[in-house]
Amino acid sequence: MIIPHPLLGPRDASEFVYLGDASLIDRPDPRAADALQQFHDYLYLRDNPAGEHRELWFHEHGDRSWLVVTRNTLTHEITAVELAKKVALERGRDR
Amino acid sequence: MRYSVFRILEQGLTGNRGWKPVWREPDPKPEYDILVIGGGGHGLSTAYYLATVHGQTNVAVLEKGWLGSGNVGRNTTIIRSNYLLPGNQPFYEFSMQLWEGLEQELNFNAMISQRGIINLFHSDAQRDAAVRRGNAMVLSGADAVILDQDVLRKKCPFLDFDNARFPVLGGLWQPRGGTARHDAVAWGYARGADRRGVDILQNCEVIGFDIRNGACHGVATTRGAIRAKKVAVCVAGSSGQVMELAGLRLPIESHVLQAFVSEGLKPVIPGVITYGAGHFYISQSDKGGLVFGGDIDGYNTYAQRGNLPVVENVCEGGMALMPMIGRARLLRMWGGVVDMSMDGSAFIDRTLIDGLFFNGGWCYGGFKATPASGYCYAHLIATGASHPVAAEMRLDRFASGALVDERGAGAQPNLH
Amino acid sequence: MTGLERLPGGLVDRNRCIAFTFDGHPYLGFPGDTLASALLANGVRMVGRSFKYHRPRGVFSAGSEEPNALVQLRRGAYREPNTRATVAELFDGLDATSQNYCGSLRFDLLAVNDLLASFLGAGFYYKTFMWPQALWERLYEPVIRASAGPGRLSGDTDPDVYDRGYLHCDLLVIGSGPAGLAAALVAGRSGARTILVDEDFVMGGRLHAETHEIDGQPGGAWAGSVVAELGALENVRLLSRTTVIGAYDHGIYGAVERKTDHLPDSKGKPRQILWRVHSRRAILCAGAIERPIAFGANDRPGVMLAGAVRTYANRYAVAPGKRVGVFTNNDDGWRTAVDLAAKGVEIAAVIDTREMAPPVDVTSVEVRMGGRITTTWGRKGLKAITLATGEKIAMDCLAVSGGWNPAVHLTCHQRGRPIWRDDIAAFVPGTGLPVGMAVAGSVNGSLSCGAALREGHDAASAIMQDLGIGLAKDALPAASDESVAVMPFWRVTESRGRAWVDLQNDVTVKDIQQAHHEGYRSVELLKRYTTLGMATDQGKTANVVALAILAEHGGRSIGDIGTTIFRPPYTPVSIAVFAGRSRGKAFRPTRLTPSHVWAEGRGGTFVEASGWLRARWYPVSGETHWRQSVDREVRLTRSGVGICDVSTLGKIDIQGEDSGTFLNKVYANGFAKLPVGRVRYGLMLREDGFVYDDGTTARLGKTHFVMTTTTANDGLVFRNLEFARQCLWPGLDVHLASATEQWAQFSVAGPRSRDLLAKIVDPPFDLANDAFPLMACGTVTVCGGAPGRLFRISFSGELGYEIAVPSRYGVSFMAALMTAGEDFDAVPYGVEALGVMRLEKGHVAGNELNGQSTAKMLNLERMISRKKDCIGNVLSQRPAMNRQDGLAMMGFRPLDRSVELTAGAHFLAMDAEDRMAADEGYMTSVAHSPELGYSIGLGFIMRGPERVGETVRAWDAVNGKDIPVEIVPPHFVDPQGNRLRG
Amino acid sequence: MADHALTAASPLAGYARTIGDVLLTEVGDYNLCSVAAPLGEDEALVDSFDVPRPATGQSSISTDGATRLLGLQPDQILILFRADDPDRAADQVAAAMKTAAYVTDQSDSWVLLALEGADVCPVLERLCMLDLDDAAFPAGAVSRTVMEHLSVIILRERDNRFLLFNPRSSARSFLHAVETAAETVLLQSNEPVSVRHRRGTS
Repeated sequence: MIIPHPLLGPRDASEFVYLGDASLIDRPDPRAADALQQFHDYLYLRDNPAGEHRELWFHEHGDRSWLVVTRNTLTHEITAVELAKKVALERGRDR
Repeated sequence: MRYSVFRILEQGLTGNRGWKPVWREPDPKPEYDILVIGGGGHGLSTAYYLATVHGQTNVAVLEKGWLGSGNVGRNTTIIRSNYLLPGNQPFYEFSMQLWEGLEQELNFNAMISQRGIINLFHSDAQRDAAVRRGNAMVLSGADAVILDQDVLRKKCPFLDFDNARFPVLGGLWQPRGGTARHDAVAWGYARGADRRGVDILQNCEVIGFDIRNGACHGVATTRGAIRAKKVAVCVAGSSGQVMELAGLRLPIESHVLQAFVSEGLKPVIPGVITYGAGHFYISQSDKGGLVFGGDIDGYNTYAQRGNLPVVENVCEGGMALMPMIGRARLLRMWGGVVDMSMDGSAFIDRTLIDGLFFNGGWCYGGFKATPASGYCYAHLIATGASHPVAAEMRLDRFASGALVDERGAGAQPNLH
Repeated sequence: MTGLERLPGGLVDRNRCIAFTFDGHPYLGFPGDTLASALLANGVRMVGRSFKYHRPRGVFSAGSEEPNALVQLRRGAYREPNTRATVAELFDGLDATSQNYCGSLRFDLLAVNDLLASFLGAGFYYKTFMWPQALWERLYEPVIRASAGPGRLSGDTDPDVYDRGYLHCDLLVIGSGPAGLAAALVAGRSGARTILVDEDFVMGGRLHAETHEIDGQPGGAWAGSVVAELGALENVRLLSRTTVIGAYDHGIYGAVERKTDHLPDSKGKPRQILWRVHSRRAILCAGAIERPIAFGANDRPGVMLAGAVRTYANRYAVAPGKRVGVFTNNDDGWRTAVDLAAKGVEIAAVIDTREMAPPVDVTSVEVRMGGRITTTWGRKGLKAITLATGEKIAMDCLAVSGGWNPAVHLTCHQRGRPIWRDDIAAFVPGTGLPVGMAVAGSVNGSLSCGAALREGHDAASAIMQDLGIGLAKDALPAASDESVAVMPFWRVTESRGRAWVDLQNDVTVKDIQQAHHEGYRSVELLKRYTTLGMATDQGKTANVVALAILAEHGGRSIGDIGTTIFRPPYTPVSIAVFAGRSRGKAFRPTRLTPSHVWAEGRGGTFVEASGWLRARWYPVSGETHWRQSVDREVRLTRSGVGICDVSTLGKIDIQGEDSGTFLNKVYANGFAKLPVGRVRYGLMLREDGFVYDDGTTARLGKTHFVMTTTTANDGLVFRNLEFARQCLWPGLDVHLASATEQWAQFSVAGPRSRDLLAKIVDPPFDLANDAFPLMACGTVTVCGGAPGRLFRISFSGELGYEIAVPSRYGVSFMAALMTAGEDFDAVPYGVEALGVMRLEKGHVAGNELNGQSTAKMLNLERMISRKKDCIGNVLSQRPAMNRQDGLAMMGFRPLDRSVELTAGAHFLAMDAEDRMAADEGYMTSVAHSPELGYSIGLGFIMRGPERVGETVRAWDAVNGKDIPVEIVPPHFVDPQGNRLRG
Repeated sequence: MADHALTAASPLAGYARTIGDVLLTEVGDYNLCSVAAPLGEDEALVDSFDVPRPATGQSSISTDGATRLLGLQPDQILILFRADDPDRAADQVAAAMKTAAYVTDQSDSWVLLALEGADVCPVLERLCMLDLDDAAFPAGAVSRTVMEHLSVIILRERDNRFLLFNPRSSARSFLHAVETAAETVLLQSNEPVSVRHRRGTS
């Protein structure tokens, strides 16, 4: 596969390490009353769609960026790639 | 029609005109006691044991494609019971015991071939782990032998002992491990279930569940609605999609596992051999093809095909381990969608919906489990209680923390 | 007849002749021959035996689709089984042997199978060999396996080398027939980065096999001139002898170039190269493959594909027979008669299944329109055929054409499904082509030469426009649109005997009928039950005929049935080429420690550790067993001072205002308040709450920490930290840099370690216990000004330090430490001694941190600060991970002090049965303790802490051991830790 | 402590060899530091050197040619230069910064191998998955990638000169990989290298 890196252009997927569902960015609030349930769902019940999937890839043999790749799991077509840090900030993650 | 050498002689002398169909091709009835969704190995064996062990014959197996078109028709055919954890090993040993004698029971030759499986180790830490595993195997009633390098040199002289990046120190050998003719297993179970009245409905895809006030009353299919008291899902790589129809999320990801076969060759590989320092395992089919594989591609996918890097990675492992296979030609490579669970172990459990059962999460190791999976699933469906050897294969183990994580890789499906 | 008597014309070089052998017999051929053409030229008709019935077989095709002519090339470790003679280039001294027989090729004992054929029909083995059960392993299976094959591996290491590489292009053109050449010409002239690939050793495809004319010159000549022009273009790369094996995601193609297979000896050059071609676009011009017609005994040597017969006559100047017949259902087949007649070969007859007037006027040739061949004659080679009319016609070669199948394989590698076209009675590319792939020529169902040129030209032009590459206007070459009319005809129903469909696997029409009758009706089930199309040719010539027969019986159309799925590789590929150079010692890189050279000089033995080679122990003269060396290293370290290279531990430089906050989040225990100049042991969890890694982290400055990880997890921890930094807490000011390779770090341990370091660390740095106590760290200079980092930490339990200098000083610094240590009998120690001492001290390592351990199991649950959030904190509180009766790490010692414990033993109560239910845990690590003089172990056991003093069995069945052991606390040496504080 | 004075050793002991027309040389005598600016002060890096800050994937070189900035990752740059005192490289960089910055000395973390010659691209074709075509990877381009299982930084200094950075500990494996590729292509090719040295595929 070829991943169109937002900063570096097309790069062979073998430079990357795959993690999974991009919702892993949305780490729950550990202080929530139902934190245990939330963390359970966060870690174990990930999206597994047959179709468009937003997923995390790490450019380990590259610029060390975590990327959010939008890829179709039926065709492997990639329609969007963003820097995960940017996505995380947009989703309100901070410190 | 019972198969035997005499039948073959009789048919041969009469122009092979008298062979009977192995299974019927019935139309769906409006209602069954039990629906098994998924006409793969596990689904067919479930139906078979429902009929033979529990006398449940008002059963239909729903298959969206052709019978056995899932992973049972595209795996690398290995059978073994060399697991580590109490949540797994007794189950797989039970499965191994069912394999032994299965052909006579089914009256169908699945070429079960117990020529042994060797897991090689390459470091002291790996040897310690192999010993721990071997002892767990023996505790479960299985057979296990630790082979040192000298014995291995005699058993497998073709391994690279002297120029290897990761020298072979020894191996964990299970003499009863081996291979089986994967398609024949599906056909044998299908034939056995069919003869006892089970309807096997091919080209019948489930497109919805009839779920009312917390209970499942049937399914909608491409061949019409079918009512049932119990619905048992058993669809491996399609688990996520099918259970989504029932509104359930699973601790499962779908990944592709590639497999490979070489041109036919005279026998050269004694049994099953697994590399401990790379992703490679191999056996040789009765027809002579080297059947081998390695790691999953590692990304979520429903496409039954993989990519080149993994192909290269697998062949690197093969060449590092047994450089004699270099001039053998790779004939065909394919991919199967596997249901990778969050701790690498499977589920045989009821769901939050009454009458809806789930069997899945077999990762890349479902084939060897086929008999026990069907047996235990049938037990759960028929009796409502988990079979003892499958008691830990629960969907709620992630909430309780009672994981069954053979590799200790954590909640990362592509590492299991 | 010798191989040198040829027809006029052809591409063979008659100026030189090549000597080769087949089954030991010497023969002659010409450069430009394949083994198949040379054998035919020498009148060798029988070249192999079929897989199941061991029937005599001859050359059937002239390409990579060959099902019959499989031979073994070369000898010894170079032996190459199952090689298709039709694509094996002839070279001096080529040494080929036939295969798959018992006895000799001509007298094969296993030919008895043919007599038993009626008992060996489709899937017979699924129905027998089951009783008695015991006989399967002992008798049935060995017999079946003995007949496996056909070829045989040498069993020796493949002596050839292989390579891999990457290519990038705007346009990849696959196939160099008329369509491919026209396409490449457009792209090449437009200046596009173009790669033209063909599996053949001569470019031009069937232009060399036919007698077409292009732009007024012979097709072959035209091809030659185009190839010459392309070869002169800077931006075009020509790869002949190269097969595109697979179409992968996003325009990546796998291609295998055979570099030396056509040479007597590869002379150390890569035999083959695997190219990963990254293309923006691709045009598939793979052409088409002819298919046979099924009729009685249609498998005899001499029965060939009509197009192949033309190829041998036109390209190789070989007449496959003296008296050639043609059996066809289409106009194309007639050209075989025309071409051979033109070269003076006698034509026995043209039998056309169509009821119509002859499409071609071949004077003086017998023609049988509406003819059907019911059977053939000739045990080891065709002698005659019989028609349905009963007429018998003598011939030694029959050219059969059932029409042409476009080679759609690559269009289906991403699950594309071909569609059926009635007008040409063949499957053509359908939907789901690989993104960026276009098709042109015969593969697209445009079977005439003119159409192929047109489509190749147009497809390339369109792509050039798409890519915005300047298009050089050039005229479309002119060629004939010869007739290719076909009338589907699959099998001769009048044939009584066996009619072959899959020649190699011996699948006949009857087998297909039986399989269908038994219920194996899906094409996939048919394939799996009969093995149709599963041989080395993957059914390239057989499959469509089988589909037609299946359709006939199921009352379905061929299009509805569809094909089985085409998978890579297009043709079989040696396993070795996929591995390239990653074999033997070069399988994976080797990492060497900064003091490796010193350790080599010292005679150290080395051991693999997560990619590193680490010194294991340093034997001295007189030591005959590794234990002696290790025990000495431990004793001298504990009594004096020992030095060990620990640079392999991961080191991660963590800087930023929020570094402390960040560490609080990634470690279970607190770090934010760690004072500058102090080190703390850190426990790292996975988000699922299990222990992931551990190590010490030092605070060198207000905004500067250095984290150490275990050797194994260096890269993984770095990746996880980046995840935490970029994805979880992007608002933190924290930056990471790996420092693992930057520093050569040494453990200096033992009561005299301080004295040693006093001679190394530059003054005025104060090493005194109160000035630099346990868990202190600082920046120092050593040996007169070199930068260094000093940490007062101890893995051994002794007074100990770790001291680091830039890696370039590694060797020199190790030597300096040893020199400085001479007065104290300093000893270098390896990882074995390191392991023994950590075990004596009860420190956990890899065997305990196996990803299955909780903090509670390691008796470290108190380290998880509940006052703060951290990765893994929440899920570590799940009930099953905190059971009071759960596993806990304890120490173990044998009641009989003389016995050696083993890791991997399971713990059973003294009176318990050997059952899994009785399993109470297992031994993780063991060592012989020189300090205590007996074997000790660490392990996990249920309710450990409450069972100190209890005796259990360390049960190790696979090693034949069952040892009573006492449960003790995990700290065997200096439990109070007085030594390390000293 | 003069009696213990330390001597520096380069990972390949100053290796240099010509294979075909390609010159392989270990580059010694350099320093390499990674620099990151405090969060939000990224701009600070820009004016700290007389070198424009390179975009990720690019490098920039000082007018005197003595300092090269490598844009290897978004929020960090590598500085390739020659320190006045190799033992104090990081201090020198920190001092040069107009604002506070986080500097990590990586001078000893790598082995640097220079490949130079007309046929360097055909050699790299066997090692490197990046498209090294002049247009795709012009002089000044830099990137980390994988070669023979090694994580390697590749910098195109000039048309026919590349600098490869490989982690120091695997220097020998790395050299073996590069040497083998060069020997395979340049000493053992079946046809003239020139035939294969094409814009079209290099």
